[in-house]
Amino acid sequence: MSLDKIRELLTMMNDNDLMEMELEEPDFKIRLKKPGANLPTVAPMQMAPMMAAPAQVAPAASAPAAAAMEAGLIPIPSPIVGTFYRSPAPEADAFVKEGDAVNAESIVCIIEAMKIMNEIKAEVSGEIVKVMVENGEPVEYGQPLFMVRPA
Amino acid sequence: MSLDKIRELLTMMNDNDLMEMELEEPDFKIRLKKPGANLPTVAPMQMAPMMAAPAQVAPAASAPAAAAMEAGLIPIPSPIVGTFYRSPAPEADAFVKEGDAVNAESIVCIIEAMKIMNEIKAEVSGEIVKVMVENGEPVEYGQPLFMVRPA
Amino acid sequence: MFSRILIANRGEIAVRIIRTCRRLGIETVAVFSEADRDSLHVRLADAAVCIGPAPSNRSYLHIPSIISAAEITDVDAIHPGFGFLSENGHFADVCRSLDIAFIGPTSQSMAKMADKSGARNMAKESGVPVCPGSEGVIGSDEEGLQLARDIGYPVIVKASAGGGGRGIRVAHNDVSLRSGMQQARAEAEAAFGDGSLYIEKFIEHPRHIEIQVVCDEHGNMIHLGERDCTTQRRHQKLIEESPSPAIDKYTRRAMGDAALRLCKAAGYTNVGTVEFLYEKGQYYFMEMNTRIQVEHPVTEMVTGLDIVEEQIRIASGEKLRYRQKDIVANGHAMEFRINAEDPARNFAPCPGKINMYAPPQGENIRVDSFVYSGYKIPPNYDSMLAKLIVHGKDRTDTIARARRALAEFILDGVKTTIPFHLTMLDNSRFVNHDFDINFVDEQMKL
Amino acid sequence: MFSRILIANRGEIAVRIIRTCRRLGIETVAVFSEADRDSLHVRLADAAVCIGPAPSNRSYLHIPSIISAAEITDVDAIHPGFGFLSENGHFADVCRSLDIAFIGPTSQSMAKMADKSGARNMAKESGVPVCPGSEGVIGSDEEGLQLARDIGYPVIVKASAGGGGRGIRVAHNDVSLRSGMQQARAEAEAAFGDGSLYIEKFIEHPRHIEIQVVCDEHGNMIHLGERDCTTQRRHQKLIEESPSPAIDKYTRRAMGDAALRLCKAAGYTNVGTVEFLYEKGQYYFMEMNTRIQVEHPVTEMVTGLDIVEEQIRIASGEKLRYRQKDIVANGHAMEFRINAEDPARNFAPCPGKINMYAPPQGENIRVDSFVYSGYKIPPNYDSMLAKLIVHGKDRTDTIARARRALAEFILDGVKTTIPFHLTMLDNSRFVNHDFDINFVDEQMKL
Repeated sequence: MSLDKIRELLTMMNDNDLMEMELEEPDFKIRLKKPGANLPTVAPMQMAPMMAAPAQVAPAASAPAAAAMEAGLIPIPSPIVGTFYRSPAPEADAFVKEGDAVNAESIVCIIEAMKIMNEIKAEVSGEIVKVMVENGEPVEYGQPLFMVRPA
Repeated sequence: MSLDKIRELLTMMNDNDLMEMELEEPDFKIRLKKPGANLPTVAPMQMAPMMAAPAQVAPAASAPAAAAMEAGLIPIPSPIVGTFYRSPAPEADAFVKEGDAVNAESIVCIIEAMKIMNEIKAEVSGEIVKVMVENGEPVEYGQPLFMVRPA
Repeated sequence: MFSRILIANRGEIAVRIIRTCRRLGIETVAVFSEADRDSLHVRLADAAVCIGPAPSNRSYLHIPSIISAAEITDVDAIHPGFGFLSENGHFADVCRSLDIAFIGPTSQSMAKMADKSGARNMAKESGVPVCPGSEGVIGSDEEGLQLARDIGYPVIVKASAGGGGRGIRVAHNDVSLRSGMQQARAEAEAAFGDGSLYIEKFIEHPRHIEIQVVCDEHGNMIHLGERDCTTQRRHQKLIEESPSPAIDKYTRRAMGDAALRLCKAAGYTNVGTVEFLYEKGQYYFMEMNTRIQVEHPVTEMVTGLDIVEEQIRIASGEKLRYRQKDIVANGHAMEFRINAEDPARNFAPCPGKINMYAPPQGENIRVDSFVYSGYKIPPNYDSMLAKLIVHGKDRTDTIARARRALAEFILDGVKTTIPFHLTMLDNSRFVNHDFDINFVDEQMKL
Repeated sequence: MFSRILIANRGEIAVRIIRTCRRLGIETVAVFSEADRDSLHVRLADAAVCIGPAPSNRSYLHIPSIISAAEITDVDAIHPGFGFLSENGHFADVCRSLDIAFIGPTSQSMAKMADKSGARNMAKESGVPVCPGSEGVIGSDEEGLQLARDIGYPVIVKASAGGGGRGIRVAHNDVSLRSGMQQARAEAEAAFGDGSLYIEKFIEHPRHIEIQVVCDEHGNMIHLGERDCTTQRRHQKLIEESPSPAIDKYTRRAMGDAALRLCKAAGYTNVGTVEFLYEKGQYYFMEMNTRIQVEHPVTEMVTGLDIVEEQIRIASGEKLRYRQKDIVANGHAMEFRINAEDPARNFAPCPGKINMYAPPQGENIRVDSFVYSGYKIPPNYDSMLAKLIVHGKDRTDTIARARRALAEFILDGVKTTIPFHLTMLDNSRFVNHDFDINFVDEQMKL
């Protein structure tokens, strides 16, 4: 099927206000689908601007958004709610930095919750590609802390 | 399948206010879907059972349903709200019956509205295939009165 | 009491009338145009009849179709709602000639009120203040000057044949009136070939205050207090409230009495609204609306009465069940009109599809609407989607409750007046009720 | 007053608490499990924090996660809602040790009420009637017979170690009590190895009537009258109303006074509910719920008070702004629980997707809910989707209004209790309030 024909189908979809289109012929098959085909979802929740520091919890929607940054990267999600620290003490070096290799047992950060410092393990082997949270920032459950390219 | 044929299908969808269309032939298969096909549409309105005679106005949804009875048939819709009579007087013969040929000018029935007897013309040439409303029944605007196989 | 009522209307008022009918055990018949097949009043009524295509003049304004629908469904009354045929005396007469009760006043009292100068004279004769001015056109500039001194400046000079703002001048003293009359006359002669002028007192900072009246067919009449509809944009009401923050109890009583005197003079029956302009302790009769109004829930919230129920009972011949002393206003109420309009683009109408509709719920509010998630707003009718009515113990409390309700209102897919209302609730002049009928238009220019 | 409150709950109660906070100008932080990301409380709060996966014990019941969320969002108070951690004294203590106000009573008064026999003794000492019976186990059959004659037949014999309905007998006279004790003892010995028995007065046809109390931290306490929650299915409340159609004003006052005596004895603060069984003019203390209840809006509708606002003000140290004489009940209110349950299949829960949600709107009703068109009901939590609260001038009026509201309720996609409620409103025993706590279960067997 030529790209022109697909373009033509898309124009038809738009012009006719279609949500989905499927076409199957002996030598090809195409399925086109618009967003929202499955109903009004609640808009991604956001921290209201009034929530100044220390309340800048990342919006819940950031998880999927961030995860989309590069194909093949996987997040290390926060297993608990708390405050994120990159190093064991204010003066100390960060547990990990971008480019470091980690394995499942590597400690990558500390999350403080109820005055307790919880060491967080990578639970995955690979290379730290990006640190997603600033030192000292609050994190919620499931929020990506690091993006890792798996080994 | 030619794009023209798809275009034709889309026109049919639009004209007939369809939500979804699926067509399968030996050498192709197509599925077209409009937004809101899964959306909560308001349930087809129905005359509540309490509306006894003479209030048995056909449900609004009957139009598309009836139209689907046989491919190629087209309805003669009621141009006004009122009471449907098949003949000019109680004892007289019906204006038309199933199997009769009509042309655009043929009078097919009377609809009484505000004590006035309105003669209704076929507005189409062809064969009366089915009478959709019982004599003396109320009809609403747009309700199919007859199904016609166009000449 | 009626057993089946046809509602010759659409939108939220049709739904609202169905609610009261259902509570009273009265069956309902909805009518709808092809554009409204998916509208909520169609689904909620006991029966529904398609009466024509989308254009109103072929459906909701088409008397034969509506009457036919009433006949085939065998109803004993028709409720016209507001707009459409609600103030059409001919329609009322047709209904009654077919022995179908029209839930509204007689065509005679409609006609009396539709004739603006006749209504003005009737008001004067009933001792209801009208805006002072010339009786018809002025004979000479000297007559104009004398009149202006009598009624007091400022005055407004208007061309009798006028229109489009031409031939209009405001004058604050003899000098400006003299030149104003000359200019207006010249302008009017040039524009309309008729230089005759009349003069009225110019009310610079009026508030719009209206009295809800309820009159049965046995000569009993009461009023349900006032609504203040000063928050208007280009004469379109946006927020209504009761009680008015501008008047005291003596003025309230005087205005109520005046409204009832007018109703008595007109032999008025069923419910209606007498509209006044109010400024600095003075009120002036403007006109009477001979139907239920959009903003009636404001009065229902504070009085606890159901005005639609009163309409139905009156039309079925019942006597009023309340006397004036039984009517007690409780707290404060405000109504916010949620229109499909874009406040940022000069309130341009925004038909379209509502993706998600989740109106506020919870305590002390009422929402009257007919839309739902996935509803497509037809471009054929007016832009009002919903009314949010909020009840509080006083105006301050009501504003706080309104703020929470509006902030919670989810209506995605089209622009609405919700942001406008939220802005008003944070406007100190609105909050301190320091405004007049020009307020919104002035704010829009800022 | 607090500036920011975290709501340690979900569903309609979380939304409802947000409403009052917003009106009072208090910022809100929602917490949510992964299953609730699309829930309305998440959208309506000023901020929201994901605290864990769907299972409650790892999210809404997980104290460290909730406390951490409170710390990172810097709130000054936590509202626990009902269920989950609302009656967990340890959680209240943890909050307070971190200088976060817990919006509820002290852990001490929670503990006093959680200890059922301790609470019963406290009630007796405070002159609050409890169901008459033996003090602990009976020593002999003769003692049992003497006691039964003292408290009056019928009585119920229960095995001290009992459970599952075994070792239970109802007796209407000496003969049946004698054989009942023997049978129950034998059954209990066989089943539990312990034949000790106790005896209580058997209340055959009780109504469930509860008193809403409001107590500040300065020793001031009032009650807001009663709620009648007799319409239950297997001890699950389905319809609640106020006032109770079963009691007169003297009983109402006596029950209110009794509830406050108990609160005083317990040093109770914040709001709570004292539950009684009522039969033939007699009322018996059952237990106290030390939190806000599902059915609190019924009381709000008739008194005009906002119970959540009272909770917040009390927890922030304010004194009550009302005295007992200021509390006036106005009209009648009923609450209908709209659960995702199939009444036709024994009220089996029906999680699933709500295709269309268009709750009733209009006058005299309130809907508290958290769902919307397209919402997927997670299977992890309870089945309540919405509460419909209806206000009328009396019980008959309320029933008529409830019928219209329920008939208008559109909730497509899952089975709900709406048809059940409509049936009840047409049930002459319900309408004539001729029923007791066994009514629904009896009706279900028909």
